[in-house]
Amino acid sequence: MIEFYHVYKQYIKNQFAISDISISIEKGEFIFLTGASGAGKSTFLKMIYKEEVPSRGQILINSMNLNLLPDNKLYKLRRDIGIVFQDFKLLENRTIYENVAIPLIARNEKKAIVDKMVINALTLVGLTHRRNYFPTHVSGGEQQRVAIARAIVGNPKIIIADEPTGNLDTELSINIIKIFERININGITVLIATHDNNILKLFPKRILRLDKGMLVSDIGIGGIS
Amino acid sequence: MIEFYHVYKQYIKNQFAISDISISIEKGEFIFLTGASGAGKSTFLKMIYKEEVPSRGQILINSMNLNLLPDNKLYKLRRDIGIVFQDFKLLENRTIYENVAIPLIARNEKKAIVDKMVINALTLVGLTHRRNYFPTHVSGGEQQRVAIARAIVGNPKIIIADEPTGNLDTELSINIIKIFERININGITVLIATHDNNILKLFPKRILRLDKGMLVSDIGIGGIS
Amino acid sequence: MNLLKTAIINSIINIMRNKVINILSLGIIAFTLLIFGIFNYLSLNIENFTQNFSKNIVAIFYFNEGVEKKLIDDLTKRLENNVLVDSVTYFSENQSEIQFTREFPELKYILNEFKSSPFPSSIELKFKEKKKNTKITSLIEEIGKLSIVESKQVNLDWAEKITTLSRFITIAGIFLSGILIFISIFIIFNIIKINIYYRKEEISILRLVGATDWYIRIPFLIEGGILGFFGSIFASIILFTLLKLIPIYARSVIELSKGVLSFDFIPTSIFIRLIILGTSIGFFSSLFSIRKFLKN
Amino acid sequence: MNLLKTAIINSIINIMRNKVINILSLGIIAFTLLIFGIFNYLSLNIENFTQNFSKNIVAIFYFNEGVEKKLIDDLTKRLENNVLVDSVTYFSENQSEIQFTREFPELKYILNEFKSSPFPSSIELKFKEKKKNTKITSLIEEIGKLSIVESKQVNLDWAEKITTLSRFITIAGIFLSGILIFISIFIIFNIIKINIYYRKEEISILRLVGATDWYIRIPFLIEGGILGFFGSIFASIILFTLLKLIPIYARSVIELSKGVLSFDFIPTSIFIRLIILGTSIGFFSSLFSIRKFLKN
Ligand SMILES: Nc1ncnc2c1ncn2[C@@H]1O[C@H](COP(=O)(O)OP(=O)(O)OP(=O)(O)O)[C@@H](O)[C@H]1O
Ligand SMILES: Nc1ncnc2c1ncn2[C@@H]1O[C@H](COP(=O)(O)OP(=O)(O)OP(=O)(O)O)[C@@H](O)[C@H]1O
Ligand SMILES: [Mg+2]
Ligand SMILES: [Mg+2]
Repeated sequence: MIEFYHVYKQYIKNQFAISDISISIEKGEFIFLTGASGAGKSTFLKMIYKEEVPSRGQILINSMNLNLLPDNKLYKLRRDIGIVFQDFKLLENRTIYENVAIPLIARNEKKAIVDKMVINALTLVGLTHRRNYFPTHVSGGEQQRVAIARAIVGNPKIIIADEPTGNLDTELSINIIKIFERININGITVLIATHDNNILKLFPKRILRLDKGMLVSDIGIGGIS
Repeated sequence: MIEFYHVYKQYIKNQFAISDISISIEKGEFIFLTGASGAGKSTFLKMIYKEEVPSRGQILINSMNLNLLPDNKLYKLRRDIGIVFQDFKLLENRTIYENVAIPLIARNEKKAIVDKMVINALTLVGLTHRRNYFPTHVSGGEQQRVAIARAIVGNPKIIIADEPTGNLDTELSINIIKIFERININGITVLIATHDNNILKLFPKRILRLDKGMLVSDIGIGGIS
Repeated sequence: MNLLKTAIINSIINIMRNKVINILSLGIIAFTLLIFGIFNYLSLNIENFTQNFSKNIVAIFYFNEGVEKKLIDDLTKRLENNVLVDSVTYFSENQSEIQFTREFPELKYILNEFKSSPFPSSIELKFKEKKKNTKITSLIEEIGKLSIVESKQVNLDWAEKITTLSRFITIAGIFLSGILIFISIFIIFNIIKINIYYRKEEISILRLVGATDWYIRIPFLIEGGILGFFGSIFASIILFTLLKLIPIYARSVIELSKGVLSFDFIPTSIFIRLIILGTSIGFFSSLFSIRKFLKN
Repeated sequence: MNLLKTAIINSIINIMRNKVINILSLGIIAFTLLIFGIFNYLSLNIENFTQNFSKNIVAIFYFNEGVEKKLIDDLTKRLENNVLVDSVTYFSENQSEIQFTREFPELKYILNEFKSSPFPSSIELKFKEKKKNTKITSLIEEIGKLSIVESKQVNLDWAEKITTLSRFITIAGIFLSGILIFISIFIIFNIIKINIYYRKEEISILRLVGATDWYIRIPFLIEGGILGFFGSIFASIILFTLLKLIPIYARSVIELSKGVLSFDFIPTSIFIRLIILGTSIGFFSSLFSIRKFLKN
């Protein structure tokens, strides 16, 4: 489903944010991506939904080579991927409800369906009571949960979450990961970048560990780094 | 140094983000503020540097009543407080060096002093090699450390940090808290909002626990909730 | 149709959301178009005004002695059919004499000494209003060259200058209107560019969550169109009000007679032009401005 | 002084940082001022142009029969000292006769029958250029009312219209310049407001880390001033170029003689006005725009 072939990423000459990564992720896998701050986790994820392009190497999503994907077809890729951004990327001038609805509206879904799905997603993250608030009017953790709701609302085939629990307390973090687990059961691939060892311990999954852009370990289900 | 007298905060009618908090924090204390997402931690901190004003009650900082502080004297309060914002609040169009230098330049410090102090702060958070990068060009954890560097650069009397380790791995988180501890030794009051139980366990300090805006526990040094 | 309706409603909601910037844009667009409108109106009206002078031109043609009356009648008839000509008055030799006495009453008695009138016969040509001076001038030249005409007398001294002025204003008008259209487009284009630039984050987020380019583009196009449309409506209202107010003011100050400056002449074409211009500038500015944000 | 220098340098760096929005602002400010400049120039020049007509006015005053030559000489002298008057030519009765024969050659032989000239004596008045027609008109009226003057003959028909036009253009010019100053200020003000609005986050962050209001304000003021200054410099350059180009173009098309339209008349006061206006608008717009962001 997600395949990296000798992928390198240099933002700046001779500094590799990602260095020679080859990896294959199957449909329905649940994967944690870990590593120190600046190890390249976000960069790795960004290349999957083509916010960044590799400096070298190939990435295939569903057997489609991203290097060959034209800009005006990008939306097709992104509709299959639900993304929780590390910095949330919420629209300040739209309510939480509207923020979560965006991926559906962008897909031209009917109003009734949008309504049902948005409320569903907000219920999962426990934020229905905040649906008419604007993002700047809720707490950091609440914003993060809005971002999570938006990522899962459109029934994507892949979910990518970049430190989705950075602003959440342990209890809530576990709940969120459990939501991802539940989604994963339906065959949806889940990829979570996290630095929370607690979570890595509590949820025994495949763990990819990055260090200075290199994939230093790839431990299968049940393994703990 | 920091005194709250029956402080309430309502953003929205009949919804208390902070509810009847009275508390006193002495000079040189090191305090963790904890509680679930949406408990009111950020609101509590924002009222200290008057980004938000209480709906009811009085706040005294250094015996100065914030309600009586006019807008054009606010800067005096804020120069005494170093703040790590939950959402970093870095200026995108300035380099990391420049971002960290702002509090000093706003104080009209000499160039040589600015230079020394900025490099100092960046060294503490391990980011000297990124000093000429723009915030959007570094990782989430690096951004957070820039925010920390900016908070400590001006030798403030109080340091307020809102989830300063949300984007950092455990090792780095511990390092950062250690930096705050070192600063605290010099008599600087430190107030950190965090949901990281790990840290609460590792650093035995006074812990304020909020729940739905209320102060539900205030455990002294050595206590663990 | 229904899709367009919701799109328009959403655009209006969106405009409301970004109130500050959009009200500013609207204001600037309105004023840019207003300036354009004023200029346009002015050049139209001055042109119109200078053409009014045509009715003040009087040309007198003196005929050779003994010219057959029939030839003169033919000429008169031909001239009366000319679109430029308002009236042709024939003065026989005697009538010329009468006129002479009217102009030089002191010399009346001289004429008593003649048996027949010593004056040549003549025609006096007056012109219709709102005719181009250039055309009138060339008609006068043409008649002057006829073999039966001995000499002509025309008060073209001022008329020529007015013609020059009129020509100049027309050319300057075209020139300046060109510049102003360009400037209007430039300003509005850039206002909308700022507007979009200001929302580049929104665009990038929309792209990241899987919106198609057209999904992103259409609201901006509609918003651009709406801004342009309402901008031009405001401009039209202000222009109209000004045009109603200026004459009242002007007349009270310089006692303009209605006849001289026909300020009541407010061509609706200006407003139509403004609205079409405004709306399409808004629309196309959005179309072009948004392009660069739809890369990657 | 040194502080100001660093402040200006920092402002320029800042302008460079927000290139897109600032270049747009600069462009819009420049063009707004350009339009203002064009209008200002136009009203100055048209006024100037209409005043040129004064030298084409000719007034002839016929005296009563037997008026003492001394009285006429007195009048002539008085008129010669008048600032409006270019020349006064006296025609004795005989000279009037000569003129008559020149105008009506067919009638020359009539005059042979008289012993003394049957014509009244007269003076012909010509006027200097660039004089106000209103003043000339009232001078003519005044002379016409003198008891020694029997009648007058003036080619004021066109002149009066030109006067009306000139008066109208002056008033319209004041009116429109007023509107345009207002519009320029409005546009520039709002551009800078957008500019500041666009950076409201920066302002709020600066306040949160302890910057004083003046620390925040000063760069914006200087930036506003710089934008206004360079905007007006650009506007001046473009205006100057236009004013150099238009006459060349205009002359080639409508064969304007230099004398008629003195387009070479480019008053430097326009540029000075533009630069002062631009800089101060930039400065004060910033001052007022930033206020609302310095609350809390
Ligand atoms: N500007 C605002 N307008 C309305 N409600 C607000 C505003 N800011 C915060 N709130 C609400 O007040 C409550 C407390 O918010 P606060 O940001 O203080 O929580 P927090 O403890 O910092 O949470 P987190 O750990 O998620 O950052 C939340 O329920 C939030 O939705
Ligand atoms: N746009 C960019 N330009 C230049 N360098 C960049 C850019 N984005 C990231 N980097 C650098 O690339 C490296 C990897 O960044 P990345 O964001 O992938 O790290 P990360 O593993 O997500 O870290 P964190 O846990 O702190 O979010 C970092 O050293 C960062 O400074
Ligand atoms: Mg990251
Ligand atoms: Mg918070």
